[in-house]
Amino acid sequence: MHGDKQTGVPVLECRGLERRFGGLVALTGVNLRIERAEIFGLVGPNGSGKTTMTNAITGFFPPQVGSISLNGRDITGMAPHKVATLGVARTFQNLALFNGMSVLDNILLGRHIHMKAGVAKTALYWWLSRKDEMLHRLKVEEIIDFLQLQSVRDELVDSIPIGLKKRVELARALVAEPSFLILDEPMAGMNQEEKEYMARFILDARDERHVTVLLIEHHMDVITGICDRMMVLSYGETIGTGIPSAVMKDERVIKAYLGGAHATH
Amino acid sequence: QPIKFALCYDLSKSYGFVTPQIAQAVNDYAKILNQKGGIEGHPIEILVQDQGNEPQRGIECYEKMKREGAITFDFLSTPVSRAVLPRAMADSNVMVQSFVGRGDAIDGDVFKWIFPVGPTYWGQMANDIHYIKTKANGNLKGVKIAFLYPDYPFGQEPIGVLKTLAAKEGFDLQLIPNPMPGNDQSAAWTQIRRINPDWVVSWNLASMHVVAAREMKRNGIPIDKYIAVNWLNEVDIANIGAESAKGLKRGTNVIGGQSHPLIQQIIKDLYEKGKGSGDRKHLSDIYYNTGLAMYASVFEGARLAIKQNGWPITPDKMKRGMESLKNFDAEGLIAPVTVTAKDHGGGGKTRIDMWDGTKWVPQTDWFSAYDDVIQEIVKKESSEFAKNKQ
Amino acid sequence: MDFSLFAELAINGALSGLMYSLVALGIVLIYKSSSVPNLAQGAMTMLGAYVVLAIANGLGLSMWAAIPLAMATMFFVGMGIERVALRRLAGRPIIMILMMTLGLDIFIRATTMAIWGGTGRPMSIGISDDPLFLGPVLLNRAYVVGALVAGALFLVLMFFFHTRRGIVLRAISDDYIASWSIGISVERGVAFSWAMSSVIATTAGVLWGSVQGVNQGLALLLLKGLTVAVLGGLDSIGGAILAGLLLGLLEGVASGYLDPLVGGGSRDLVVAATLILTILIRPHGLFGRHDIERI
Amino acid sequence: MHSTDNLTSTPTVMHNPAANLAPVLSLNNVEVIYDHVSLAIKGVSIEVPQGGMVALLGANGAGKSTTLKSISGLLRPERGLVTRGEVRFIGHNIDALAPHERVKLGIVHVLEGRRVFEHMTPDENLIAASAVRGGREDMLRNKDMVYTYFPRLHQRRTAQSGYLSGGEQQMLAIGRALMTQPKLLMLDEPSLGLAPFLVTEIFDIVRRINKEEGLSVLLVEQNAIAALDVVSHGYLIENGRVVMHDNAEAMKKNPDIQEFYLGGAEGHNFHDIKHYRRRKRWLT
Amino acid sequence: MLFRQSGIFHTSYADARALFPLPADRWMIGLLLAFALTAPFTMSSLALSTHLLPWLVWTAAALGLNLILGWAGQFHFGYAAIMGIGAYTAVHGARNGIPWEIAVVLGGVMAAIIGSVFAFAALRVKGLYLALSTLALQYVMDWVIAHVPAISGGSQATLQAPAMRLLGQAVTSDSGLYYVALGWCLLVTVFMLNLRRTALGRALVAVREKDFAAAIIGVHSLYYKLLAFATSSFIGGISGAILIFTFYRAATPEQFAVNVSIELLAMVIVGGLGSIIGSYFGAAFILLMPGLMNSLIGWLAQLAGASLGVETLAHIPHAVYGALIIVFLLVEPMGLGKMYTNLRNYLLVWPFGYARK
Ligand SMILES: Nc1ncnc2c1ncn2[C@@H]1O[C@H](COP(=O)(O)OP(=O)(O)OP(=O)(O)O)[C@@H](O)[C@H]1O
Ligand SMILES: Nc1ncnc2c1ncn2[C@@H]1O[C@H](COP(=O)(O)OP(=O)(O)OP(=O)(O)O)[C@@H](O)[C@H]1O
Ligand SMILES: [Mg+2]
Ligand SMILES: [Mg+2]
Repeated sequence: MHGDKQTGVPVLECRGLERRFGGLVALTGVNLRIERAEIFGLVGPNGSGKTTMTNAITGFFPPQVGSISLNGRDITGMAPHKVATLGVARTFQNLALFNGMSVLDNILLGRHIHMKAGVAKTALYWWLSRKDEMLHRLKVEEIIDFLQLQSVRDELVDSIPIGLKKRVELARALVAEPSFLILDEPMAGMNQEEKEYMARFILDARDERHVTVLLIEHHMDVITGICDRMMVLSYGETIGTGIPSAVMKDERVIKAYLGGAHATH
Repeated sequence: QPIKFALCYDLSKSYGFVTPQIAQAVNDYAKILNQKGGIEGHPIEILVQDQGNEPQRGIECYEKMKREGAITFDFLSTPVSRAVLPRAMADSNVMVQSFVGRGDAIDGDVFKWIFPVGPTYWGQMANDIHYIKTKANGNLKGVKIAFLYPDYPFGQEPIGVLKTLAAKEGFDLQLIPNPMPGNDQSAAWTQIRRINPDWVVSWNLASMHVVAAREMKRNGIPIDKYIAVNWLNEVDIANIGAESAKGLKRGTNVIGGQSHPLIQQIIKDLYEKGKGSGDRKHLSDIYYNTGLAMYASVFEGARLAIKQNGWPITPDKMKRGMESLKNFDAEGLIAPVTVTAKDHGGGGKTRIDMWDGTKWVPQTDWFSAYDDVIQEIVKKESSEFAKNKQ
Repeated sequence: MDFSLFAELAINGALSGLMYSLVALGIVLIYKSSSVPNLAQGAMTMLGAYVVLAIANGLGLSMWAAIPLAMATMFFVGMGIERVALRRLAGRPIIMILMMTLGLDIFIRATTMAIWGGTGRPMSIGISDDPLFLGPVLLNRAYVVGALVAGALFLVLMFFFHTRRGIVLRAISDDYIASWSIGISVERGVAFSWAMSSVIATTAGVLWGSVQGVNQGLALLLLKGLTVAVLGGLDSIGGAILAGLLLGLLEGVASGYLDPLVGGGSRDLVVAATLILTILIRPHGLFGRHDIERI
Repeated sequence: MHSTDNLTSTPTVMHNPAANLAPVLSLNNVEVIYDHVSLAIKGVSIEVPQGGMVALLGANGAGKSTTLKSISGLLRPERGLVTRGEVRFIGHNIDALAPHERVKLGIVHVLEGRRVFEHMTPDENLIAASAVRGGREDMLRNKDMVYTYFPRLHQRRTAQSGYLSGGEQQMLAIGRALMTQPKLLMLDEPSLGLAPFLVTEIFDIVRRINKEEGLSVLLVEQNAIAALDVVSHGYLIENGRVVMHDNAEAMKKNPDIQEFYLGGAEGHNFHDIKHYRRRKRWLT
Repeated sequence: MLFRQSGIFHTSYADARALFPLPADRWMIGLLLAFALTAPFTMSSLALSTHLLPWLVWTAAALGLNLILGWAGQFHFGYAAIMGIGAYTAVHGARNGIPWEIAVVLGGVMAAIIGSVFAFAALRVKGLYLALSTLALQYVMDWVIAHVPAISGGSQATLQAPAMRLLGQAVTSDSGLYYVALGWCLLVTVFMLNLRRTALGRALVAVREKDFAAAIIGVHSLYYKLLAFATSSFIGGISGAILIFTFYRAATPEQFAVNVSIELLAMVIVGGLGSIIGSYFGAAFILLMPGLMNSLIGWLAQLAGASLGVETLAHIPHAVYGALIIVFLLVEPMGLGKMYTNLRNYLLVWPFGYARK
């Protein structure tokens, strides 16, 4: 439906990925190609390897076989913090915010790749850091407005409800001004309304900030609703790729993932 | 207008096995003297404080006592003494460390304010070797001597003396270090058994002696080859077992037992009347006598100070008082000492006692050997200290 | 080189190492059942020994009557410690709990000393000191006994942690809240582990007491015990045993051969080296569990 | 701020479909405060009928989990406190009881986010949970029961629980709860992060358990579609207040529920959604 | 309302990020500073040179340890050894004619290098297991000092520190030494305060909280852990050196033994992890409490006329001291710093019971 947005330029390209944990094969023979400014859905039953996929891309658990390239550059097995500097940002399935810090500081951390942290800059704050701390603060405020987080800006992240936490994590990812954004189940545990908010943010991120998005979700309505293309994993293998409306009708997908009951929805 | 003596002791940590008895003895002694009108009519005040064997707190104690007007300072702990020594020297305050601390401190020229009256570890070690020599009827050639020591400064102290003497006398010296806290000596004794020395000189402390005695039994080494440093008391004997300890020897600085008139008087005037400063069973402890001995010379020094230069007593007067001790033996409690401005040790006589299963039996009279050798080493070390101080 | 010397150093070293495992086992037991690294284990060991003596001398009982009584007493002391000091901290960051055990260590040591005084006392449990030769190799009877006890404890604990009660304790160490949610009384579980560990401490206290006499020194067993425990992996019974064996062996041999070269005290160096190497090769000690991080 | 209690204690719909049955659990005006400062729920009143199945819906941070914790007694570890109202279980007031005592009474709480014992095998997880009551043979029997409900767990019973997939962990959490032979099963967002067919599977199993074992179920869910399919009736919590209470069918039909929880009409389009501040129509 | 919050509006992000956003705080800090600067004239020389001075230096050290423990969240059982390395390096340097300032910095650098080397061995490890390598550091350091006379300063293992010369002229007076200690402590404090609001501090906390999450926002956790170790060791090393020059005047092994490491840990934790004011409290507590207890107990015993043996009298303070640590942790596990904050927060909203943030 958003074919017009598809520039045809590949942002991410994975070829024949395989990842094993001990005996268990979490991922095998997976090929993936995501193009600029598209929202790509990744679904599959629990334990099918979705998160493993993202971990392979972001370098936490590099693939044992296969190659990954970002914007034409090979990033296979690159350390996560390096991958991050190349403009990849992600959120985590089981929230990974920095407790004991305020929402503001959490988001400020998102700017890390654009800041220079150092002992000297700390010791001589007034002369070396103050100015750009403030510049980055502006960026952060921008995101805070964008995701409507003003009300909790100074709260400790520990004490805000899960839904907001997920939003803060999205903010932390967006503030880094990534070119490629991975969202691992950003809507888990949200009701319809909150899902709609989140969906809205994702769409805006893409439309206004031209971010390419890889979206992992179990809420099929969202996947069908906002994804341009999607892929289905099962036991670490691809069992379907393409336009959501088409994929959703695929027998194997229904059998492996959706289940009979869901076919009606 | 009392005379104040400061005891900054480690009463709670490493030195807890000896300090309580000493502190108790000093307090008792002071009471006795005060009953007789104190020193030259001035009452004695003993200031005791725990420093937990921490330099930090030792210094704190020193500074506090300094301001309370203490005339002498006593730390009885190698680490703390070392930490405070520079200050005491700088402030020109008298620091007494009889029987403990660095051996070169007897050099009055360098350590003007330090008074290790009585034998130092160096002197004691020299005397032990001399005793062995007499036993080996005058010839140490080929005699095997193992030196077992806890591997920290206190234990390492006499090594220099030993090496010099070994070179001089040609005996075969084996150094057997044992890591602190010294509760596991099996490795050490395994080696000693193989060396099969004629004598084992041990610088152990307190319960380390007990462990050692056990190991000797296990390794079938007769205990009468064991010559302990002076820090071995009746408690340790009891822990070893009075019978098993039979034949064990010890370098001794002060006479043991309660026969000494001063102790008799203390028992009569204080403990009989329930005025003792602590547990009566401590009186049968050699460390109690040690405490009396240490302060016999200090009090005498103070007496002389006032007698010669009159009240009020000052550190300087105290120093000169101490330096005019002559043939002082505290009515036979210690070997007679003569302290001078050059020699703050005053002779360094010790004797060797042996445990016969029920009591300590002197094996020798008070004596000191190799004074020249010791003097040399003292000069060398003290000059090094003087140099380092810049 | 002299093989019998080597053998003797190695064997006695290993045996004494197992004596350290006795302390380590106490630490492991508590950690395995509440994730608390107990820095008071040394103090508890010392206390245990003193309690034995107090009962023996106070009630004029024989050692063999006094030891069980002391264990019983210490059992309740352990419970008391949990009740007073740790219950309020349940679920707090580990480092505070660590500090709490440190406070306990200071407190127990000082109180014991204040009551019984610093002068060492003998503790004879009838282990003869006569030479015991195994071929050319001389064995230390006290250590042999200690090692045997350690072995026995190892078996008991191994079994225990596979019984239902043991599994419950492991569950607690894994996740307090979840344990509560399925009806496990976390408090009681932790209290029990402390009680057990106090009993083990008493055992260690008696054995070490019989070797070195009863005095403040017993509390210093903590550092060795902790080292052994962490080396083996804080939550691994087997690790505590093996690490003790290994460390003791290395120490024995090292101090036998290195000391003359480097002028003594090489033990600590060996320990240090072993620690670093272990960490490099096995970050969680020999058998410690890895923390699972699902990203 | 307590003046609103009377308002909250009179939900929009009064008639209770399960009123005829004696409630196994009832909350009256429960108020919970965390850290002595943050007020989480205010005057919540809920009833779970004997053998009934009730859903608790609500937005994020509405206070659903807090409500469950106030029932299972798990507030304490989070420094939360029931400051007003009372929780009654089969007749008696349980506010004073410790968590494990409540489990003994028959309340079990499946925590949000699974919280399995990661370093133990599923088998050991189940055994640990059996400690609260019954002997060895009970334990074995219950384990069989759990394994029959969740055959998948039986396959993985010797794996390390920490590495089970999300669904398996959820099953383990529920099975673990069943091991305590509860009368009341409380599930906090069991569908969180589960694949669609697993959601239906798990809800089926829960329904079966509810029928066959006859235990009552209190279900906290975001996935209102799935929840309202299985429960007899439901409560809706907003900002720590019960704002709606009705039987499942009626709730499904409610336009607000449809808009905010069920996702309105079929095939509506996320692209058309505009940013809008939500209208708190419940309280007016 | 002492600490008035309402009615204070920050008009720029800079204000909002000021060290002490509240005027009340600024006032208090001003007062404290004034007091600190005038202390030599107002306080007894005993209090100044044996309490205040060591307290300041130990506080600086505690702050350094707090950087590792509180910010980077890594245990450290060998911090005393770190201080020792700094101290011995600096003293040897100064003895060999290197200007005092440079010698001290050298001490810091040496400590930083060695400290990081040992840390590096263990950076893959978390929690207690890392603590092990620091313990190893302590062992090695103790051994070296005990067995290398060249380092320990001769057979007596006492290394005399030459009189310290600041910018050429010798500093010997109590007040002079005090000001040096004060200056250093303030420097470290300001650094730690800035840590709260700069990228470095945030990165460290990030690594502590969730290193994988930190990695994906571009924080190289290994690098930052190492940096934390180096920085904290640097602070520790210099503190050790200054401690010798201003207080001990001679370096001996016991001053940096393992029990000192433990005491430092106690300072930080009793004070409160990551709490700066807490480190001040913690250092004061651990450092001065035994002494105070001694006097107090002794005094009480005299009052009661109880004829307790010197030994018992010596142990009771330690017991009380241990008990106090326990009680503090029970009352406020986050340490003295948190107690202070609670009081402050109470005053913030005083006279109202509680405010919903
Ligand atoms: N660090 C790890 N060590 C061992 N096994 C792992 C690890 N991470 C994942 N696995 C296994 O790999 C498989 C795939 O896990 P993954 O988390 O990618 O599934 P998923 O598709 O994200 O499932 P879910 O939808 O529940 O998040 C699972 O069987 C899991 O147990
Ligand atoms: N431990 C806590 N300390 C302080 N406040 C808390 C704590 N736990 C929850 N809260 C607050 O209580 C309110 C209710 O939280 P609760 O977790 O019950 O919401 P919920 O309905 O379960 O939301 P979710 O759907 O995210 O689980 C929230 O505003 C939350 O911020
Ligand atoms: Mg996943
Ligand atoms: Mg919840």
